[in-house]
Amino acid sequence: MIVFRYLILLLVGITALGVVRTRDTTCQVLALSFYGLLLAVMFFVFQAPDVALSQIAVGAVALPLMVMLALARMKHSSEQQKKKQEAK
Amino acid sequence: MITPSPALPIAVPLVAAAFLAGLRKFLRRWLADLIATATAAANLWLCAALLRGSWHSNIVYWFGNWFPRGRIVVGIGFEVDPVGAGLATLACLLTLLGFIYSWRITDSGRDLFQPLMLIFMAAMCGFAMTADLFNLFVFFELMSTAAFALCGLKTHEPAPLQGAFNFAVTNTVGAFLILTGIALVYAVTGALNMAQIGFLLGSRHDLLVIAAAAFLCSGFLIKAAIAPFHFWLPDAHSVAPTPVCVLFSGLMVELGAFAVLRMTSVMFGQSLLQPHSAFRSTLLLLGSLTVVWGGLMCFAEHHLKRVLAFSTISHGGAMLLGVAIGTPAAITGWLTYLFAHAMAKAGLFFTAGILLHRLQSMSEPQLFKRGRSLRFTAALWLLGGIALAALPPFGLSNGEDLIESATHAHALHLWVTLMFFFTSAMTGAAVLRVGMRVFFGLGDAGPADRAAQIDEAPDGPEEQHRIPARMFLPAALCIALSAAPACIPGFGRWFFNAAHRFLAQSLYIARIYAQPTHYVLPSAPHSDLGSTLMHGAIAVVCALLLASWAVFHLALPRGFRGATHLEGPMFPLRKLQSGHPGDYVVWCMVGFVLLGGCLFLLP
Amino acid sequence: MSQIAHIFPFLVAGWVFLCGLYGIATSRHLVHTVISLAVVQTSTYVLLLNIGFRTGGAAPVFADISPGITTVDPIVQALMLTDVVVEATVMALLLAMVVKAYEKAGTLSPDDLRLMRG
Amino acid sequence: MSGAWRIRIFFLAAAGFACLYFLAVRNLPPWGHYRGPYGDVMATSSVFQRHTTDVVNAIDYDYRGFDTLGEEFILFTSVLGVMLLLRDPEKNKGISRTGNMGQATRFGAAGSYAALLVFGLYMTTHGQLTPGGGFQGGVILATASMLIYIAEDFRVFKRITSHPIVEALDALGAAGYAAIGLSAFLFSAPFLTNWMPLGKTGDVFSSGTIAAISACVGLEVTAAFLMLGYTYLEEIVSETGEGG
Repeated sequence: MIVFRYLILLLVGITALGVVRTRDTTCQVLALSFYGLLLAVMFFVFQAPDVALSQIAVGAVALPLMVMLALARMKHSSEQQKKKQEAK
Repeated sequence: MITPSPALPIAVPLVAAAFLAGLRKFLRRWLADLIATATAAANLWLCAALLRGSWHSNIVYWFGNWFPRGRIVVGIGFEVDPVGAGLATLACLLTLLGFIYSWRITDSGRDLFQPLMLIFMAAMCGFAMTADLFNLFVFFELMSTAAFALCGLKTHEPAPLQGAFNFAVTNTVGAFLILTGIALVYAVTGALNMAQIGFLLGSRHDLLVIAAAAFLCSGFLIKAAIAPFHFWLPDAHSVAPTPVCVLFSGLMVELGAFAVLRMTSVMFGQSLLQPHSAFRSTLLLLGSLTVVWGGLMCFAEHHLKRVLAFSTISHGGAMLLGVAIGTPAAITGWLTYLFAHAMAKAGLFFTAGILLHRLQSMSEPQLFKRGRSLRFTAALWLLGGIALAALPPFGLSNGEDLIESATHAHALHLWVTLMFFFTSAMTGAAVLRVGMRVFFGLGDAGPADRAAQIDEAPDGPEEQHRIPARMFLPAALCIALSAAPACIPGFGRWFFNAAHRFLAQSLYIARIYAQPTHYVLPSAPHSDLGSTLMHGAIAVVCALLLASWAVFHLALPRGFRGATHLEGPMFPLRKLQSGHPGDYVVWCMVGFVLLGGCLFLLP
Repeated sequence: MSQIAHIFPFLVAGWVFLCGLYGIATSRHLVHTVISLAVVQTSTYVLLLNIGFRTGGAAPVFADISPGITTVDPIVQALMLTDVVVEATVMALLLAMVVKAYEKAGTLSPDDLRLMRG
Repeated sequence: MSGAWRIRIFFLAAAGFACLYFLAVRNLPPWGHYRGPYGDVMATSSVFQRHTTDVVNAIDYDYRGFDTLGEEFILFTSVLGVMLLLRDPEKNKGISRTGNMGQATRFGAAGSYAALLVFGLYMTTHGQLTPGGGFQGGVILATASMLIYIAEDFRVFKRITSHPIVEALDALGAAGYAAIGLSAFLFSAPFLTNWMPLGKTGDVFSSGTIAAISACVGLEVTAAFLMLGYTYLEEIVSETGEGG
């Protein structure tokens, strides 16, 4: 169990670096989602079920979803602008 | 008069804010304004009553009826002391004036302006009164979040968003620094109540305590805009609506220094402050850096709100010097200075708002000569400038005098005097220079740099040809109140009592545990009017000279035209103000390492 | 070695903090900046969780265990729980700023957005 | 500052940060040896004092409920901020045409919607007993309605999420928490005192105001996340004419 905990901590450290080193935003959202899930697993393993639940809800689902929505909206608005320019 | 529950100044505005926000589609504008103004007024009354009630001993209040069990604090407590209650009162007063100023004007927020302001006010009140470390963090976050939202109130231009973004990123990093500090403190004490932590830490002075203090202090110093943590402030101020600027400059920034002092005096009173001088020297160092940096940049800017923002930074540094010295007399001076500065700065921001309202610009070159018909506005602006230059009877002079008199060592006394002189002269000069150009049309229009061209949508819907009295009223009242500490005789004694109680760690801890306290107020220090007058007069004369130098420098012989250099876009400090969030965060880290390193290495 | 083992989780928290700051400092995309800030925040979770951890402690839920058994610290968990809320919402606010800035200025690189310079 | 200089200064500062942090952490109690006492007092007393079995929720909604009030208003404020920045009343008109998703996707989404709805409600109401509570339940409830969007029924999604009632419910949840806190004044007790009958440990209606507060938080979080989701989708959903 102890070894498992150390391993998961190590994994968290590596994934955190991975998340910030990912430069492509869409990949980064996936990485963030994975990182959120990893943290949730860590919370379960460290005896924090309450926090783990909210971490799954927020860190692994809601936050990446929000980033995706924001990206979608930005893509959409840039397409709109292109259309407008073409129309002109 | 009964003392109200300290929970009310938090709960009432929050409920009102939720009400206004939830029903915003159904409420008329005047009704929303009325509710918001009435709430702010009621809160002002509540806080004033608390201030009165806390006069003889601190009010302790346990939320959820959770009293401490033995030495262990179970719930969240408020301990209302005169300083906390006084700051809360000031927050309510400034919010109320902001509502009066923006009565049916500031409309770009689609009716979200009032609820956000009310939440901001509630957060400041809670921040000033809480005795719980994590609760302090929660109110810090609430205050920040409301501030970020208020900063993005004007979404017509791209600049506001960028300013708000930089503000949000740096302050959020600050919040995480604070949280890390809280975690470290919690790890060694197993407590979150500041009094209990102070009791448990005792005189423990090891690397952990120092690092925790460094984390906590640098987080709050980001909010206090102390160099090199200050980069966010001008960006945020130059884009926020006028009443929001008033709250930012008048109080939010000062609350950062307040939190540093509250934490260090209650939690680290014996471990960090008493036997060691490293903390004091570090704050003196950072404060002096801030004074110089802010003063130079203040003089170099040509966007009215940025001028005022940098002057806030410089004055914030000067106030940190008072915090660093930390004797009761110095803290009395700090309080006087804080009050007078808040009032003077609020008055100046309101006046700048009037200019924006009337002339639709905040840029000095664009406003050149255009304010010549605005006599009353000119008078307010110039009086504000003189108040910043700390001429008696404006309260800043009393504050300066008290802080200076609290330094006994000769070298330190000279240094602090010099610093105060610098901040007064530079900020006064910048404000007077703007006044000379805008209201009197003297000299030339001044160089147009990039920051001066930040456009700002005016608070009102369209160009106004007359200025309503409700805009003048807050400005005039603020300028008048900034002279109150000197003119009303009771003020000095009040501030001294408040400062003395604020610093008494044992008193604070004893009240939390409901132990009897014996408290004898020592006699208040007297300030010497003659020397104050002389200092103020010299500062104002220097400010006038500097301002005239800047305005008339083209008429001077070639060798004396240095002002162009100082004012011009090539000024090296300006390059650091890059507008890049990455830069700002890196500077915050540098500040943290500087602070922590000094605490580690200095004796 | 055992000393390192005793502080390893705390070091991980510090490492995550620095990783996030590194992300902000090197960011070339504003959404990337926001995500890096979220990473900085997670370091506080890791730190808080490990500070309250107790080897062999049970989770502080007494639905199926009897009161009186050794548990890990519930306080840090409560603090983290509220902290998670802050993360989600502050990030939402920051993302909204990014979206709006993009719609107004048409760029997402912090290098191009320097209206505030000087 | 140019990029290269920023990174150089960053690494210098990071080295300093790492030193400070390492030296500090060496003095912490070793990992796995939390010393208390605050948490232990809570863990041992909350079942008896508050008839809750989930200590974390007892702390969040009772012992340290005032913090949670603040946090809830942080949520409230930032949702206001997001709406302030992104909602455009002009655009709130039409609804875009929907592409047809396969029938199976629709059916699956509707099924998961019902399941998530039940799960979210369960979590919101059982916070005092098992892990979970208003906050987690609220997020799940709000995510559930995102499934309506995935099922491509924009009309229903828009009708549900853009209504002023959602805003009013959001405010109601936030104000409700404060109102429960204020209601203690009726019994001349301090703010947020748990005055309701505590009930039997393990019962859904146990633990007094904790359950009520949890419900308020659930309401607010659901409404808040619905509004967040809609605000981002508004532009895409509310295309007039040619869009989609």
